[in-house]
Amino acid sequence: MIEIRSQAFDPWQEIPAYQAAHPELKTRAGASAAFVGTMRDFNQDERVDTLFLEHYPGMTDKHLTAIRDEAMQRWPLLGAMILHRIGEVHPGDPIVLVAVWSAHRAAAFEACRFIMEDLKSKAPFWKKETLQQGERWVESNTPGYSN
Amino acid sequence: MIEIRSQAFDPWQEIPAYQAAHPELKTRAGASAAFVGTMRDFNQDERVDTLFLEHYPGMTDKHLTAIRDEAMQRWPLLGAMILHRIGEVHPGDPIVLVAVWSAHRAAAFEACRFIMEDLKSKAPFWKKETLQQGERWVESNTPGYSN
Amino acid sequence: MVRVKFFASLREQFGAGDLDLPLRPGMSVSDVWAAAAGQPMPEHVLMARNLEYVQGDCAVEDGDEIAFFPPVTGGAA
Amino acid sequence: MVRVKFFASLREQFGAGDLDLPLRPGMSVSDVWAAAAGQPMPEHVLMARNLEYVQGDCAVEDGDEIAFFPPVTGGAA
Repeated sequence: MIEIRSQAFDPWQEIPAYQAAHPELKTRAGASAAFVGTMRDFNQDERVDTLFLEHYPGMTDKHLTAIRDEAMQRWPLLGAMILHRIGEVHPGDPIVLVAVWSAHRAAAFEACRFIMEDLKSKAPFWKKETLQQGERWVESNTPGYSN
Repeated sequence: MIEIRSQAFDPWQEIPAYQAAHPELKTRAGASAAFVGTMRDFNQDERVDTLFLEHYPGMTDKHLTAIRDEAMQRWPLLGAMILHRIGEVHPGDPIVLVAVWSAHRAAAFEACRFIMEDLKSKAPFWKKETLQQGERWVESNTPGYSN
Repeated sequence: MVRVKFFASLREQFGAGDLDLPLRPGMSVSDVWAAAAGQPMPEHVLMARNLEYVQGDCAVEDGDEIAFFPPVTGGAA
Repeated sequence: MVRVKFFASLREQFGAGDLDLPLRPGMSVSDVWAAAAGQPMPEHVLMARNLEYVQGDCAVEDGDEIAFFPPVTGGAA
């Protein structure tokens, strides 16, 4: 499932909803890994009030689908979902949810992280922050690996 | 939060319950990573009907706490939960939930996986499978890294 | 005709709407930038032709959609 | 006195309850195994003294809890 959503979502309801729609996962998927990215109220030491998420419709869908398909090819996944917010977002709101299911845990951990890193480096989304004074475009993403 | 539970649990309710009990996570934790291990109905090509999970009370608590504390020391985590089933488990039942929260995603991904691998190699739990014919103790865990 | 799109900070700088440009023979994606933006391309600008990432020397054909945008910043944290 | 515990397949093999053994001077964890199990230790048996993993040559003191168990198989998948 790949979705770009302009309304707030609750990842901990979206995951069981996906599972309910894919009952074959229940006894076959021994492992599920999930990542949720949430808007913080601080960035680069400045308080952020709201975030506006812009994207390139068409290209976003296409790239998220390509990322998901590549992950399904590289790891024996039984299911994968990517859900990404657009529009106006407030502190504490989830921005992105990536969840994957597999028989064993190595594939789940690795595919979940791969999808998230690929999404951050390739999917055409942009963030504009509203600060106490003025606005600014976020210029680049934080690194995804600590080394 | 570290808990050994003898009743079935729903990880997708436990995670938001933990978040609700730790409201400071809401706008500070930009990243959360979760892993759920679930009982499959097949193992080593044989149908498994039920699983009995035994543990070493006292030592289990102590080791899960040590694993959580080591993860909190190695990564800048804002929260961490480990929940593990014991007793009789059926296919589709969650067995283990590990969830962590941090400001940025690298720490969340890495700490979640570290906790899970350390748990599998050190925490004193044992599984006995009930097959169509007879029972067997699971002798060793599957590898956690694909390479 | 070539359809030109700018996103995020480039959209604010060069106009919110889509822009249609006449195709000139041998036109590259960089040529589209020059014709549409009228100034040198800043560093780090990403380019897409028909929804796929390309380099500036990529040839442009009639009916193409060419997009310019800053580094992507999706996801969170 | 030393309290001895077996878990999982070892518990089924050597008895479900806890076992109390008299402490002998200079006793190691391996000696506790020999006294409690009465046979050579199988490969891959793990040992704990007072809830911490130890090796067989670890010295035992009065009041210790010594546990023997097979490789752990917690988690899932």
